[in-house]
Amino acid sequence: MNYERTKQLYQQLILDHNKNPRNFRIIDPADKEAVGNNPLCGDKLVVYVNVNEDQIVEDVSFIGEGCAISKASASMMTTFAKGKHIDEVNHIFQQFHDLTTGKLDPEKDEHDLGKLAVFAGVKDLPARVKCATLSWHTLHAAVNGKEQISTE
Amino acid sequence: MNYERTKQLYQQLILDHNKNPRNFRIIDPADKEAVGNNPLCGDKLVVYVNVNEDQIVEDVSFIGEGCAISKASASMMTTFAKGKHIDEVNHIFQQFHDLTTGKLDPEKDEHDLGKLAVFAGVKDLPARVKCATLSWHTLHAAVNGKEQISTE
Amino acid sequence: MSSKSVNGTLTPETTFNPHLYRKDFPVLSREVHGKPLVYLDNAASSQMPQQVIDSYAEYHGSYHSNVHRGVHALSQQATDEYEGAREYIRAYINASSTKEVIFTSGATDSINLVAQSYGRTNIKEGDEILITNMEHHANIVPWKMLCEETGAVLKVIPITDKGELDLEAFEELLSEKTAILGVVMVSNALGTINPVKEMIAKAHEKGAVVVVDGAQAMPHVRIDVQDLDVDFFAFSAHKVYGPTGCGVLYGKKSLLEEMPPYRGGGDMILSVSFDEVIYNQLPYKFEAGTPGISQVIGLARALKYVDEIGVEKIAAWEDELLSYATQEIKKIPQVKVIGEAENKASVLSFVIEGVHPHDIGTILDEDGIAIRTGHHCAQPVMERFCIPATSRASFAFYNTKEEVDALIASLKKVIEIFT
Amino acid sequence: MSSKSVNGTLTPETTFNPHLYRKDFPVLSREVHGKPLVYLDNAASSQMPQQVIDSYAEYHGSYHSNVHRGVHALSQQATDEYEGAREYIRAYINASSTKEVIFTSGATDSINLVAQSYGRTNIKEGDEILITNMEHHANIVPWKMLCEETGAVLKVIPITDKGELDLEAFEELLSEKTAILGVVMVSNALGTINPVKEMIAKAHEKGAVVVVDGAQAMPHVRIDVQDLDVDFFAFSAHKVYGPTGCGVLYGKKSLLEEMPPYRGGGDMILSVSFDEVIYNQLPYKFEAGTPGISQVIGLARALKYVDEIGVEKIAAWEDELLSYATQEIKKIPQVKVIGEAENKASVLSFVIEGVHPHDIGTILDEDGIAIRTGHHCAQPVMERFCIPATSRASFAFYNTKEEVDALIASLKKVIEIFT
Ligand SMILES: Cc1ncc(COP(=O)(O)O)c(C=O)c1O
Ligand SMILES: Cc1ncc(COP(=O)(O)O)c(C=O)c1O
Repeated sequence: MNYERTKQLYQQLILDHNKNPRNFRIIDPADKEAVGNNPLCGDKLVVYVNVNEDQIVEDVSFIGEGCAISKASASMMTTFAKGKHIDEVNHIFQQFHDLTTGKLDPEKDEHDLGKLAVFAGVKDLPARVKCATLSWHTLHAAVNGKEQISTE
Repeated sequence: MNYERTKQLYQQLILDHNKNPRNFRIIDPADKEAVGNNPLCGDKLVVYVNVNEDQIVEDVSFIGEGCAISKASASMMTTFAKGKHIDEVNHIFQQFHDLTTGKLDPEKDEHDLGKLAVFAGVKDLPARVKCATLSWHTLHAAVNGKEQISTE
Repeated sequence: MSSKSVNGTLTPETTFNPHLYRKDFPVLSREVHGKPLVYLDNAASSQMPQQVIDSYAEYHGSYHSNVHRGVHALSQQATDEYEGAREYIRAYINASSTKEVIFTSGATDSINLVAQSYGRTNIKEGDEILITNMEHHANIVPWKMLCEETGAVLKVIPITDKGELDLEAFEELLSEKTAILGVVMVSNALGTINPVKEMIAKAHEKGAVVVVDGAQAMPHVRIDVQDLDVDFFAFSAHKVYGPTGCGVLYGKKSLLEEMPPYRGGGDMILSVSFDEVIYNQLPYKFEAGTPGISQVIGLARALKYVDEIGVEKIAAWEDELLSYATQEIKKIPQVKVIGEAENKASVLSFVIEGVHPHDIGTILDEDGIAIRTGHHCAQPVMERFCIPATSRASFAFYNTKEEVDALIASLKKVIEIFT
Repeated sequence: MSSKSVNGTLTPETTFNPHLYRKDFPVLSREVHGKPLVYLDNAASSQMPQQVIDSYAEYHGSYHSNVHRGVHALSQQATDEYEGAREYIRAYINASSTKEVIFTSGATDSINLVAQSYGRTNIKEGDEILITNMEHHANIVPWKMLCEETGAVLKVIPITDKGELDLEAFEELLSEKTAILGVVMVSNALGTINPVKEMIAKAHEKGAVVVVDGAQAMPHVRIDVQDLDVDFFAFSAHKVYGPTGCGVLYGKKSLLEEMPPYRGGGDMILSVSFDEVIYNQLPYKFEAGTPGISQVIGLARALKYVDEIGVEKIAAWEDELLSYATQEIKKIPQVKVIGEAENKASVLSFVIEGVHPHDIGTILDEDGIAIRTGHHCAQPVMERFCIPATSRASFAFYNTKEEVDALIASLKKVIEIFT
């Protein structure tokens, strides 16, 4: 790990999603919602989601406080998930998880992550993996009817 | 410390008081009594004492379970204390305490311990000092109206 | 005498060589009163190999930091090692999840956690708490305190003259009223290995929750909490070659999840405001404050040390030592062995007619031999055998037959002095 | 900014040389990501000098044994050192008796002991427990739990924008109903040094019992419990250069004597039968089971280390570092310092506009700089200042001005990345 890599990771994310997070709003009423906690940094976010009869994510949004990594990740998660089938969301969640924990190398392994591959750098920051995955865990919890999750 | 010294200490005591403890009986009713506990070895003894108006120990006895050192010490304590004024008993208790903790050297320092000086060897057995002094502490407690004492 | 090994198979003629391991234990080469130390007080606390000592120096010398809350490298490393130790210990006792492995300050603390958190929530007046007559004070006093608070009733399984549990009496005492069964797996005062697996099954039939005190079992028996189907299992690090001030409570997740926290503070909460406290998940709910980081890492290192030798080999050698010592001590007519269970582990308790154990301890110490004398925090055992105390030699795998010989020779001196 | 030293006198131009001591701390010479470690996370946990590390190796390498119950030489030596450590610590905090020095597993455990044992016996519905808005969770959650159990009411002393206690509000909140006052001596989130001596006197006028959380105070302030007239005082070893898993509860003898035990087990009893348990004297009544022997010995060794340097000299140097760091950080316009009490000790909490502390922590770590980011187990402080978290640099006597410079330089990089 080196300073340049961190700088790069941050710049790619920050230039876009941290400053201007997408779908940063409350859906009211939402079919489902869940609260995600990261006690490590004291971060908290709420994910709202509407899923239709065909199991398609019709709308998804988030609000909350978070670090650049968790905010950018949540923002990109919402843009990704919207319009997708639940099964596909779960599939990508798994790939994303493998990416951030170093089990999937976006340069070598096949994947469907698209732009989400930018989070590969997180694997070198073990303390931050939870920041990157918090929104995904929370979405997963919301869809599965859990109300509270914690990454610790 | 060496084996010969321990052997000597034991033999002097055992030959006499451990096997045939003096005043090993209950005084019923007694003016005062107290229970002494040595949680270290699980020993327990009761000291009974009658003190007259002139503050003279008229009778004193003990019962209980104990190691050779505590039993011999209790036995010799009773023979010493009987007929003595409380002040003298307290005075000797202090000297006895100093003897067993090495503050008083019976060969060099002046003392009134008489035969009790045999307990000098205990100072080399720090774990056993409490055994030697338990009966004295218990007598002291009884005279001062306490009912339970513990050496720990 | 011990005819079966602690793992239930016959003791093999072993070729175990304790000298291979003695060099790992710096204390074993010291002298006491000019004689080589013969350390036979392992049931009180075992000694620590250099590997565990070194893990401490390494931790504090290169990556000490508070865990769980830091993003910096040291904190991450300390957290990884601490949680890695939890995973090691989980696998060692075959718990199904690290959520079931709670770090405490010792077996005593572990049992108090159950009594306080599970007990105060679930036990009510008239419930029965069944323990045995051979429990250590750590598995008596917390239940006495709970009974006083709740009005529950303490019942006690008697022991036979040989020092085994009276299993018929156990079945009679066990009933639908039994809310908790507390039982020691290996008695520190008698060495008896209790048939806890069978007892757990019977207790479960009646709906009781079972707390096993595994403090003495850990160094001798391979524990599989799932195979035992035990609800709570407590042990201390310092009895299994690890550090003082550290222990484990294993608990079934389904039980732990319903239990209220034990202590309040940092790390055991998800969020705190003055209006509301949301507690953290398992196992953190039960680990308030900065944990014993170096101790937990040391405990895992100690278990790894044991595992590298093999606990079955250790048990077999300790059995051989115990058989040999028992055989030799019985040749001294004045000695009476206390506790002669069929199934027994590495503890030899005895009394000598007319000689108080305390005096035996002192005279043996002059020969450099460390044994424990007293009630071994098991006063009800002493009462049961109508003795105030015993002398206890307890063996570890680093002990030798020559050390047993030294013990026997020194006991002969005791008798010489006292007769 | 800190114009006064923690001991109340003006900071002298000091000639303190931290390099004299850095060599005692092996971890300080390590590298992180190829850069020299700059350890500024001392408020979370301080580092350990070789002297304390060595005391552990010496203990386990030459005289480890269980304490209190053995007649053999090792047990005697371990007991002497353990009780000797208690006496050392008694003298260090000027307690009037070793009976008042109780060993626990940490400050959190110490405060829980008071809440459980004193609290559950003495607190009743309608009583008020007064704490402050700057408490660590360790001095909040146990009281919340007690309030829920007893029906007592939690009251909170507010803090000013500067991060000081609102002492007028304190006097208004304090009343005959106040049963307990819980107050942190030095805030871990803000660095504020509270006027606990005056607060204790006022609380005593109303008949309240005062619990001081001294976890952060110990490394910086010379504690004299008799001068403070404090009823209970809690601290942790790992924040004052000692081991993890070890802490102290000081309590006034008159209070401790009336309190029921906290945990049950060995060593805390005089005698046990199934009908009756007689508890041991102080301090043993509160020390059930095998204590953290090596940890307690290590804590005494750590305090001796501090005492040899002199806590006043340490405090003066830490003040100088804090003043310097505060002055330099304020030159960065995007930085806002959180907590600007007149009286402050070695903690520099800050936020950077538009940058989450967690991101700051990561970027600093790349430069080898260890700071803590988050809520510091003091969420109510974060709420009070309407921030989710802060970044916190905390100094020890082994830190240097060059390390402060490295911190400032790295913060400038953070701002560069984020703008
Ligand atoms: C002010 C304060 N109080 C209490 C504690 C709790 O100490 P420990 O976690 O060692 O129990 C801490 C440390 O985290 C603290 O800073
Ligand atoms: C059988 C048994 N249970 C419990 C304990 C208590 O362990 P600790 O003192 O480490 O808490 C001991 C050790 O003394 C023991 O031998």
